[in-house]
Amino acid sequence: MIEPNSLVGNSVQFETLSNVWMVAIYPLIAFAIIMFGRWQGFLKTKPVTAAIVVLSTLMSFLHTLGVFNVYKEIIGITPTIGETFHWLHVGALHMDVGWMLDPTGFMMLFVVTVVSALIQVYTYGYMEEDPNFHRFYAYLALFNFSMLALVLAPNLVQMYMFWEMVGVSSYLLIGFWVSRPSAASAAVKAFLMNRVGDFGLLVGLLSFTFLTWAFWSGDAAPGLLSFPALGKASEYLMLHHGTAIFSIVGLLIFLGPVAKSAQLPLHTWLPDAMEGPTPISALIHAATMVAAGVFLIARMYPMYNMPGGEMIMTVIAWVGGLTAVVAATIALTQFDIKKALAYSTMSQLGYMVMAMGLGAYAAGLFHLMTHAFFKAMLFLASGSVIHGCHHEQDMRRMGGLHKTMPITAWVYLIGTIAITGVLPFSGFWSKDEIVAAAFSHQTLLYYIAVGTAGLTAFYMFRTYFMTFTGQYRGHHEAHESPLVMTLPLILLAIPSIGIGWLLSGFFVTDFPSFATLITAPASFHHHAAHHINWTVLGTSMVVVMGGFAAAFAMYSPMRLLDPALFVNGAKPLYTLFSNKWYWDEFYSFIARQVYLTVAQVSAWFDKAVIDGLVGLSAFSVNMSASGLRQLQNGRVQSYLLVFVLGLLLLSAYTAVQWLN
Amino acid sequence: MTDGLVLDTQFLKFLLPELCLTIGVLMVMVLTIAKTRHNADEHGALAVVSMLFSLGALALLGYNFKQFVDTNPSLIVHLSQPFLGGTLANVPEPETFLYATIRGDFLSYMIRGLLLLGLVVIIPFSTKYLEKRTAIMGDYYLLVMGATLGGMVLALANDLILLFVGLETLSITSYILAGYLRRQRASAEASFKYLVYGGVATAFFLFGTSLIYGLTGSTNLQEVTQGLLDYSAMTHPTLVLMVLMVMATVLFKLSIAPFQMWTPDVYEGAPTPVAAFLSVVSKTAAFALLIRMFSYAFLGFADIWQPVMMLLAVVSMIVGNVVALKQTSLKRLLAYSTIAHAGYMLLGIVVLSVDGLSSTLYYLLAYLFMNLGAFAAVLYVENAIGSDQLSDISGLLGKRPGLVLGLSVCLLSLAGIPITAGFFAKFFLFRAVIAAGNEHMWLILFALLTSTISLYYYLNPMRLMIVGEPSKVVEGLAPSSDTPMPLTLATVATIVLGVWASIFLNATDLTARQLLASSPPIKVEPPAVSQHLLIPAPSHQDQAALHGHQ
Amino acid sequence: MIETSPLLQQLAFWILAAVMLASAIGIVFHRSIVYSALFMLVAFMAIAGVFALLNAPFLAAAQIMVYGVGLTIVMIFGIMLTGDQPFRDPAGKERSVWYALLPLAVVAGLGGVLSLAILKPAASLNATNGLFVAQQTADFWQTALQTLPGAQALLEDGGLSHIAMLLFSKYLLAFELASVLLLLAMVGAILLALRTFPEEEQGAVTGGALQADGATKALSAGAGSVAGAGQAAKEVVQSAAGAK
Amino acid sequence: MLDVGLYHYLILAVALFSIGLYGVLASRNAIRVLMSLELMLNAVNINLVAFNNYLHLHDLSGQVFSIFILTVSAAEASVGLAVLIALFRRTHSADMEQYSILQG
Repeated sequence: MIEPNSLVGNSVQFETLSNVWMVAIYPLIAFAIIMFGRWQGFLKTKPVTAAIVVLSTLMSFLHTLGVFNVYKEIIGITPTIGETFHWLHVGALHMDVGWMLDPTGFMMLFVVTVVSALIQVYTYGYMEEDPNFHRFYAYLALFNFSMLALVLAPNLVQMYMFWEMVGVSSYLLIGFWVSRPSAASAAVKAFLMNRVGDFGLLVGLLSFTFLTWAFWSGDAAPGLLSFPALGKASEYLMLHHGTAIFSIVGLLIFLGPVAKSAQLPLHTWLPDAMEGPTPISALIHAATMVAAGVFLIARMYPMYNMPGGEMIMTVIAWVGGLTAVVAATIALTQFDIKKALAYSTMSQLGYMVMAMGLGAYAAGLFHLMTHAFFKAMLFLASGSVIHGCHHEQDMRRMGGLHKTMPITAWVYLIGTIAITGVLPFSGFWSKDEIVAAAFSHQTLLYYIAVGTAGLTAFYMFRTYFMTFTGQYRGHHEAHESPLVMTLPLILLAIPSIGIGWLLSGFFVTDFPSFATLITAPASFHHHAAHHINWTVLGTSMVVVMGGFAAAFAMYSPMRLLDPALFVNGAKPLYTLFSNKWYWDEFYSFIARQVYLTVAQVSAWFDKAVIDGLVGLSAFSVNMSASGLRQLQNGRVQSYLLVFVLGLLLLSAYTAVQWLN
Repeated sequence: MTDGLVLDTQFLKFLLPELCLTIGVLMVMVLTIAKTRHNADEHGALAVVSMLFSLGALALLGYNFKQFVDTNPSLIVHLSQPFLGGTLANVPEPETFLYATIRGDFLSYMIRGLLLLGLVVIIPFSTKYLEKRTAIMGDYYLLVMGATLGGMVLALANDLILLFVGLETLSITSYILAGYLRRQRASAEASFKYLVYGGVATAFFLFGTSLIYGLTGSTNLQEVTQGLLDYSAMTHPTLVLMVLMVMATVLFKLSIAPFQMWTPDVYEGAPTPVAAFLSVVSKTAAFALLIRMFSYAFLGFADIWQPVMMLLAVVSMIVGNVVALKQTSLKRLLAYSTIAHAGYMLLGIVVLSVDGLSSTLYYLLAYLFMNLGAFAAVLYVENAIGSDQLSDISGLLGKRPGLVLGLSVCLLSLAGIPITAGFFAKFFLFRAVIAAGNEHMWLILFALLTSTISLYYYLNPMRLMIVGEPSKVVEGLAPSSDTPMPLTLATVATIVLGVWASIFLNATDLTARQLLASSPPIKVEPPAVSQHLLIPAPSHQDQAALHGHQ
Repeated sequence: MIETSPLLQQLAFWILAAVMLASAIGIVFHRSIVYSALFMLVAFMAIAGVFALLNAPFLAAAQIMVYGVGLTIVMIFGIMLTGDQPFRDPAGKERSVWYALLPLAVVAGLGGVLSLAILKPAASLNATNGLFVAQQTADFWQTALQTLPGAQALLEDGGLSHIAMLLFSKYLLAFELASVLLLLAMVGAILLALRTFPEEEQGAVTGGALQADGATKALSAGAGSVAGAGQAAKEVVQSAAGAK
Repeated sequence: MLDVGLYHYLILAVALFSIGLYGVLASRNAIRVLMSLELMLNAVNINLVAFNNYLHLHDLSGQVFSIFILTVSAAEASVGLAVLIALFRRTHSADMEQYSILQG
């Protein structure tokens, strides 16, 4: 790690670099102002509240930009920089706090700040009527702070803290409409599912720490669980404890991303979390929180992607691949526009995780970036539709909105094309790299990836056709959203179209490509910066076109084919998909049946051994408590008797000790 | 002795905080007499101001500290260790004043600071409590400041007589304070019980002290320590009784089982701020007494008192935590929690190591804020709903969110949940006990076991307040989001102390090192650089191999 | 005083000890609390005598003043204020005999252990009866009077000036703190014992109390007087120091 | 036997201390408890003065200690009685058995 104070440069530059942590502080300040500011009047008005939050995010963005410039100029583009302070320095324990930045971190900062800022602008239009407008903005700022601080964390300990904070603030946001029971239960579900993952993560981190304790102790040792030292620590772990333990620890840590990025089997919270306000769906479920899981995998790369870590990588790749295809199949059958987008998010996250598991570090993160833009845009567009249709979410009661909401329709179309991965749009570049990586590593995953691309094309165009073409099927007159909501959509459309070819290194050669900017730390599988593989490209194009054609045939106004034909023709499959592969039922089965059975068995066991150890110890604690309370009879003379008796017994005790 | 009185007035400078406090006592007294109608706020403000003056004076006393820093630049490095790294080579010899009856070491500064800090927090919430219940306010401040004065003298005494007078000033004023609400039967009863129990304990202390005087012919702690060294190799029952009698009294003040039985009754009957005072300020002073007597004067008799105190520490943890499970009154629950915490804190002292002593001092600091916070919250709850019964606080979250939040943080800290000061206090303490030797593992075992038990009764009130159905009293309450200042202060301090533990640990470490370095019989070994938690540290070659490429 | 004939001294000790223990037992066991108070007076006087025997004339005087006069009177005030029938023990349901036996056993145990501990010969010191080496051989006083300042002071004025000197030099802080303590105790005693303060009048608790308010005031005055006696003792010392 | 020395005084003090302790532990009358408390403190005084006289005549700090104990115990006794009066007003009894509403 290059410490800033070893840099040659003027003090202004140094200041800029070492103040990077301020990026996370601006939203915190905004949060504090709104939450604790006791001012009335001016500050309490809605525009000012919104402006404070948006401004704080903009400040974060500009600060990131400034830092990036300095960084680029004085130390080049790839090294990791950071600064840490001893937080706890007791005995062998060196726990540090501070910040760390590398290209991956910069990428995350840019994505988070840009997307957040636009969503916060959009929120002003969407939430204007809400009585708890201020609280909502405060939560947004809090969430932003947690997310940015998570990105800046220099070690796993600090990252874990903000990981939890992201969880908590997302819980607050999802359950924002507390009066709706479904929102409250969705929030609880999100929280619980994430708890399962976080528990795995915590156990993983703790076992990692204890198994490599010797590595972290000593005077010259690095700060506990700091990222730059993670590779060495992993080698230590592998060397001293073997591959099996290593893999278990790695997979336990991976449970965190599984829950946070909604991968199988801990994914069920994500669709339910669509109960939150739509800007939240856009912020949390497209660009930031779910991306944190992928980001953690990236940060854990020194451990996962090393000799002996193949098992972990394989599991990650397969979890991602399966999530991609399962989510895509479920998305085929959804009628709720937000639910459809939610499953599409899950599917795209599957792509990213799969890419990470395949060793395609840059591809996975590239997809994270492009996806953040176009998926945020799609969600916001769907929010605009919902807003315009008077809080109607069912696509069966929409249609023909192209006429009434032209801007929304156009950006939605752009987003759809981007996500399907049609050539010039951003989704193409990133998805193509992932598919290519699968092609060169795992044939089966390649087929899954390509197949999913086809499914994606089908269900995305299905939503587009159902919503924006044909006849309007709703009751209330739809209307276009105000400028404050459409402007962010238009702004987001720009990177959705352009960021891909800009950073792919294919067309614009004087700008460094994403793959050269973002390189895996201590990479074992060097996934060669590949050139476009025409076979792969051709195949996926054909499949995507197939998906589009099918959607066009079934859902465009022309109605060449009746969807019911397929629904009835493949009844079992359709039922399976529309019931979301019965995951929820599976969990309730576990909760009800398995748990109940286990509970009955253990109840029997408990009864059988109630006179045994467990019962006895509880009983004895209870009895001794009662007994000791009896002694406390309120008479001070008894107390004194105990005093003197105690003294006598203690002298006898000492005498006995002496006799020995 | 017959040369006439020649006093070196140097000691007056050292006693500046005590003088400020005494002047405060007199000023409050004059105010009480002069005003026919008592105004609680004026008295309280005056008391707080004099406390602050006293604290300021204590800070000014940095003069010898500053001198020391000037001559030992390495100290700055040491104090800023959390940010820079570095070690302290040596600690200064403590000074003595006034015919060596006063001892100006870091411990005396630290304990006096703690006492004053505790009182500064207690006085504001006392006012809120008492003005609802009695019309006589001025005398309260008088007494509580007098008690603190006694505690402060206890902390700086280097002489048995001074120690005794300080102890009794603290005790007698505490008896009066416990009965301050004399029109309530419970308060008067608590006071009387405390007085009888405390009187007997004092008699035992004095009997033990008279034996010390008989053996050494001196009342000066240094001479006593030297004198007792001659006897430390002997096995004679008089020595055992001498040590045990003094110990019983000190442990009575600390409410360690089996000398703890007065605690719940007195805490329940006494006015809540007085209970807070007893559990924090009085206990801190008692720790000073314990350290003075056992980590210093009786160090030669460690083989007598060490096993006994270990046993009693464990017994206290068990008794405090187990009986607390059955309590229905919050104040009584806190009283039992106090007993348990005293047990934990005692651990750091019985292992007789720098780390142990230092972590006990840090524990005291953490305990001061978290326990005061808890008591303050209970007091405001009592003020709001007129009861401290667990069944009555149910569902309080909806009506008093600020109070519930503050109380929850303090309870979590008492339970030792991470990022709070309570967690770090326990963590450092257990670490120090383990580091002191493998034979202490059973202590840790019990400590962990009882900590687990304690989770139940700390979390139970939180569960009730947060998810419980509102009780009748709570339902009739008008909602308010007020968070009282003392509670906020204590809560924030609980978090801050946890997060910035390193800074405070350095100060306590210095104190402990000076204390044990100046005690004659046991030479303190420099602490090992790498004390490991569970797994042995790698050798130097390993380290080099591990970090060679960095 | 030091030259008192040993025989007379010994005789005095035994008589004083017998009186003291007998009256102490009287305090604890006599059925009437008033008699107990009188026994207490006797016990305190006997203790004062013991102090005199131990070459502590100032202490003996202070004992008579503070305990013999002050405290006994306060106790009698207390008895008057708290007992409707002071010549009998408070009525109530009978206590089990264990309430007397158990303390007796414990106290006997403690007393026995303490006496045995004190009397147990210490092997490593060449003494016959315990840890404390009694030096009073025949010529002890001769050497003591020449070498030890404490003994010289005793010979001079019964130790008064020496004690005064100690109080105002070495134990100055303890002395001052003790005055603060007495002040606080006086405030506290008045506070606790007074029936009503002017501030409290409107909310005065009615009924029950048997005593006239004047009696309460007398008691608090008495409590003050005990504290005052302590002060008086100090004033004596002060004047002694001044005389020096 | 008749040769009185330090140990006689020490044993006398132990006896007085024990009687006082018994009085505190077993008396039913609260005032008697306070009186017994004073006996215990007086026993300590005898100890201190005896030690001073027989062993440590280099100064009179034992006697000074006794003076302080005397002062403090007087204060304690007067406070004790005052508390007792306050308590008596509420309970109308000087019976130790009555003072046990705080328990458990």
